[in-house]
Amino acid sequence: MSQPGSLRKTDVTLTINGKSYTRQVEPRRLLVDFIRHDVGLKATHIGCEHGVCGACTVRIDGRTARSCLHFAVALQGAEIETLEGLSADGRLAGLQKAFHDAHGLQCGYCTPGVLLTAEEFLSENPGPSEQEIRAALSNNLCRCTGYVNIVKAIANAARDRDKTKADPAGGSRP
Amino acid sequence: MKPAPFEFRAPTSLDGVLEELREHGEAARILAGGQSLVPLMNLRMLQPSVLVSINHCKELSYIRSEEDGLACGALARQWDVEHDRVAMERCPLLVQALHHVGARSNRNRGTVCGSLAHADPLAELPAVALALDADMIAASSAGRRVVPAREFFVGALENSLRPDEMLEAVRFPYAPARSRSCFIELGNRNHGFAIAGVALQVTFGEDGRCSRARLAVMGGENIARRATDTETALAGSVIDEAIAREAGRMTASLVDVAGDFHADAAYRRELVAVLVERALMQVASGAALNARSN
Amino acid sequence: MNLAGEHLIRSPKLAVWNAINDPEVLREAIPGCQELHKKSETEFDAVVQVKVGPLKANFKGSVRLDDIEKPDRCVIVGEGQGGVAGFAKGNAQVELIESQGATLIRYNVHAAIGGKLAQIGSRVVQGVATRLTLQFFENLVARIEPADARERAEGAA
Amino acid sequence: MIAPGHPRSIGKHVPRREDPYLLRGEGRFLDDIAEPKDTLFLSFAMSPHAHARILAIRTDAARALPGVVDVYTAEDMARLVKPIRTVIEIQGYRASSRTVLAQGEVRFVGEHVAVVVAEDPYIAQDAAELIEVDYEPLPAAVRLEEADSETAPLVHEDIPRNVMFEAAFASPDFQSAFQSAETIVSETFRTGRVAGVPLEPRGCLALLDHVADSLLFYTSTQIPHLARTALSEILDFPEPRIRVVTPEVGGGFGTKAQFYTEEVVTAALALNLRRPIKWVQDRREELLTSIHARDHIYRLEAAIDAQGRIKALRTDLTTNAGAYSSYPFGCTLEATGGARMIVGPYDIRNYAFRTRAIATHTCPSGAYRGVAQPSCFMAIEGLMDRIGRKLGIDPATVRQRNLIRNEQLPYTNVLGVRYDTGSYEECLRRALERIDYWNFRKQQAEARDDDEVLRGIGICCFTEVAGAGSGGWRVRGLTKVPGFDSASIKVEPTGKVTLLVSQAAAGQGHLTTFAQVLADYLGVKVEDVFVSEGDTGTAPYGTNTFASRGAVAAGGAVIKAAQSLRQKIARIAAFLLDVDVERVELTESKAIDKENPEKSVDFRQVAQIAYSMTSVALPQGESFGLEVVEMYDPPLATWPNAVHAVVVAVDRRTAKVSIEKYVVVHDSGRLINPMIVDGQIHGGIVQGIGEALMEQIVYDEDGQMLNANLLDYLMPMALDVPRIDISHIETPSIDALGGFKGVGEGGVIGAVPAVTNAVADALAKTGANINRLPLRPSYLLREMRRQQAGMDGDRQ
Repeated sequence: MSQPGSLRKTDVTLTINGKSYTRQVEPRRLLVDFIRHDVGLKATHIGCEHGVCGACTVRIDGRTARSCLHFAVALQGAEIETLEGLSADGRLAGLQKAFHDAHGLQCGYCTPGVLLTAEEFLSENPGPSEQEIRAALSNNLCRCTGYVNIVKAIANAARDRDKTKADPAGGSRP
Repeated sequence: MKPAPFEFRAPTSLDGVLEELREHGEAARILAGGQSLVPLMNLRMLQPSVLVSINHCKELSYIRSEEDGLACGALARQWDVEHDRVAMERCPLLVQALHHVGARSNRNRGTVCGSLAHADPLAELPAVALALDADMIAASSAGRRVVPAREFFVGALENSLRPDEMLEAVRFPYAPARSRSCFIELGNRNHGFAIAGVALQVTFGEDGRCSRARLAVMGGENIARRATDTETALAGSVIDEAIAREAGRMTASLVDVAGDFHADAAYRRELVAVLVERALMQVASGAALNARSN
Repeated sequence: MNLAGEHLIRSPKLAVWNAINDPEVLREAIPGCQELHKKSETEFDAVVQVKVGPLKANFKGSVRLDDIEKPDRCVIVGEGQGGVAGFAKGNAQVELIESQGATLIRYNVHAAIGGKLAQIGSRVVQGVATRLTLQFFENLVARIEPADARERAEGAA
Repeated sequence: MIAPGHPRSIGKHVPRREDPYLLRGEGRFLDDIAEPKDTLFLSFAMSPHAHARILAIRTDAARALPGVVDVYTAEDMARLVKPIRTVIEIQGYRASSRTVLAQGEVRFVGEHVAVVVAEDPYIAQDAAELIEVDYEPLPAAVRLEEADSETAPLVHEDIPRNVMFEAAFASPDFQSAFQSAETIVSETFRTGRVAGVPLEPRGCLALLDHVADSLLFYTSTQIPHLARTALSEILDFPEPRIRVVTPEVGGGFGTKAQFYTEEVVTAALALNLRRPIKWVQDRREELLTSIHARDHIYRLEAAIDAQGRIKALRTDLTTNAGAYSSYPFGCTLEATGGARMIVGPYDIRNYAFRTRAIATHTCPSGAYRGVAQPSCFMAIEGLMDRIGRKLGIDPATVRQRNLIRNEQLPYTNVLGVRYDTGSYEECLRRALERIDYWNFRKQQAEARDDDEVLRGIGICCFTEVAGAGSGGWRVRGLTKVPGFDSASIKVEPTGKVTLLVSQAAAGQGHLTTFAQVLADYLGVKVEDVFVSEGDTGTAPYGTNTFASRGAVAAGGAVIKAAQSLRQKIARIAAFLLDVDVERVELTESKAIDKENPEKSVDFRQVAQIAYSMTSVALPQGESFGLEVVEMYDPPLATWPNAVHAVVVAVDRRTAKVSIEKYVVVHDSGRLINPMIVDGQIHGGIVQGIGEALMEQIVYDEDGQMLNANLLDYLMPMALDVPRIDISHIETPSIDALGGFKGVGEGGVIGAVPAVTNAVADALAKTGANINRLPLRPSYLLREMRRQQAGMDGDRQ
């Protein structure tokens, strides 16, 4: 099976949320562990480590991805974004407010992954149907909410986005 | 689980990749999207000594409409192919199948060639490749060879690539004029691994009769299978309920099904019959594109 | 995994019986068998590598012949530790029936896998166990049946 | 005492305080806690066998791996800790203990045989793979149906026929009532083994405080206080020097209301090596070793009259206990729960049960959300439908004839349990109305026989045992589970209020709901209340969070503490306002003279006096500070009730089930935060839908688990969830302080029976008898085909 061998570590530099981080890690270091333990950004969570649950969802080069299915060493030069980054520059404010108002989260463990899925989906699908929202949520497992209020929150956020697009000057600010 | 140690290579040219394969052979695995490979590495079912990432070989990242088909390079991401203008127009079956592959984040990073090379018995893309007689371009430092899909898929997780070869690209033949296609699968949950699935493309003659049917079925124990007898039986007939039901019954009797705790063999066989019938009725009724799920 | 089946071997029953008990024959018939050493008249130490696409597991264990009723029937029992992948065990009830100078070999195989192989790969590994079992008996037939007998038969079919 | 004008918070949709930091991803779950640089990491070597003797363990290769500090086996751990022993003082229970690492024998696949301590989690797992164990495989008792036979292999030598628990009951004239009835309707129901599968696996972090030589123990748990006491006993370490802190918990569902061997190992090794130790479970381990549930067989017999009323009911329940009696609830919880709760809201006067917990070579079972009630109500509600089919009475009418009448409440059921208030008839009436029941039955009768879609409707009327006090746990022998909960209220010198409760939430929004309760009973503004829980170093002792007890037990404690503290505040305010104390009312963090409300002092001013921080001294005889701790012991239990009604469509040819309508009418007594109550019901329902349609932990006949991953253990995703129509009836409890009844488990309890009955109803026309879970398409089609074959047989 695996020969213990010398665990050579190499310098890996990743750009996360616009900042560059260099750490000495083994090639097998998963991206999710690099983000969480080597850099210290703990919003990205681990639920299964086999690419199913979505708790570890981040963005790689602008698209959602499972950070448990990538090796940090293979992503040098890529743009990684986590909830911390997207939240800090306010891009998710509308969604976060909608989730808060609709009780779209309970324990909060799946929430970072769900927010990134929802942001990607809404930016590509203005005015989605409920069934389309549910299909998009096949990207994430949640065990607490039964998805009911998550779907409602995303639908509300979609409506608010349309409103602000349609009438950026007046109307309700997100 | 955390993966076992390995040495990492990231050549920036195809030749560099092929050189690594020549040197390490079976001890090396190709890392493209990683959506099939890395779960097995994390669960330590798969412990390659050398991982060769092709993500830095820009030359492999293309979706090209060529003369006789749509060519997807080894780095063509599933999501990009699913939304490629030419793919949608000229390879609708491929796009319909891609809607069912994994979840959105898997498709963003997973590659068409990666899923084909992995050859999971319940994966959608091998069924499409078999149905359309796609060509797999196998590359090694010794040169290239074109492997037709029916010779590429050997069994569960088993393809016919040599240890020093990689799947450089796949070419999906375009759908002929007056063709309609449909991909249906059904599982114990509305999203996730299927119990059985059907990839179907039918080309109609001027008279509305079926001039050419291409049908592959997944859900057996090994890998998707082409249902050539059914295709022959369909040729020349007008697809109606009776014909569709008979085609379903015939296909079900051909496919080698196995039972497991998700579904027993009898159910799988009956499901294949129903899905083939419904796929034919869907194609015959013109509502060819099934609902776009994510 | 349970699998039953039979093969017609164009050679006399005793020859088939002797072949089944011959470690050389078994080593060639068992798919992926790397080593097979005689431990006793009816027991052999074995190392078998099972390859399922990219997955490789080396099973160290034993092959044993039980309930021997020479030359009619016996049970071939195999078990092996695959290290962290888990373990595999199986038994094949084998019966030899004389049939116009040839021998019908009838088998009933039960195989079980355990540990991580069962927990993660059960969906795929069931199929693999079936394929390896079929391959074993096909190899066995190919190894026992004299080459010319087979051509004659295929020519005539 | 509280001014009528004080804005009430109980009953309001107050958005949660927990949301902002969780939505920014700043919640600190167990593995998010920044562990010290010198922390060591654990990885366990697990048994691949369901039952085997351990002949030898070779750890030298593992030890030699660079980065590995040590490897421990059972013998090493035996020097550090005692085995975990679950004591249940109930007749018929055979106690068994469990060493933290398997000693001599492994009893289920995944049981830990050794543990590696290393400087990095990756290396720890490398080393775990290098541990070589020689096993002698032994025959295993796996299937519940055979595990209690004479010849079955024994899981524990000293427990004959693997019967870990057995109890029986018969009401006084049960036999005569049973014999005298006109008709007997009987059925066997089989529910499938499932698991809670919280999205965050388990984990813990043990830190040493060298100065005080004490242990700071973070663990993803629902029972911090109970865990602390257990740790102290098993480690033989002074409880005062242990502090258990609950981080954010990523889902609990009962799975984390057990105390596990890995928690003992982590704490013991930290003390032994005097280094911080962290263990984080992965998903495969979580499915293999966190408690399972619902592996039950119910044989019911009902003696009924011509009207379909149950005159006498007999239950024979067999539950799968797994290899060990989990801690603290043990293997009796499901066995006693299923047998006692099954009478539900029905006026059944004659009842008898036999219930057993059988040990098998599988993962230990334990308390998962609903604890046996989803299974026992699937049985009784399945029987109600069969009574209707047998007598040709509509199943809704059968229920109306069996329900306890409103005028019978408070009602003491046949097991001597008191239902103080409820709305059984009203919930059924409204559910039938909202799902348009009678109209559905009409359409169903008119449906053509050859339709491609078979539709059915299913009902579940149930009561949910919640908010159990010390009496409730004692009657079930669970003496290690106290029953009371506590609240500590401190009005700080600046006037803000600190509220500490003996709970540990995993998403239920306690920081919001308990602030709402305190605001109403202390006359303080919600935003002035700061709640904290889950830390045994600050929160007073209590029974913690499970079995839908939070609102009742801790809510009651908050009310009791508020009622006591507001007296003192009123006295000091009366002194400051120079009025009689009867004229003082509290409102919006102020004390006012109700005669002229503009004369007031705010809590800050009262506090400054109480903490002697002003020139004015406390009035004579008044004690310093504004701080109170109260313990509240709820009644034996409170009884929320509800009716779930479901319409399903079953594809006749693929047998795939889709849920078309879902209606819930729910009575949880007085609701603190309806938005959060609905969230609990949504989550429970979807877990119930999973349990009914797709979830199952699968063991083969050798005891190998075949789906320790999320591709093969299927849980519902968003596409599997229908629209859910919830309406509430609030019939306050008269026994529980505050009138709360609890809601945590109602969703799953109602969903399993309602969905199962709907599918059974849809297929009834084909003759299929649907009585086992999960309702996978292959099972449903097989039953339909068997009936078709059966019927063809009859016709020939």
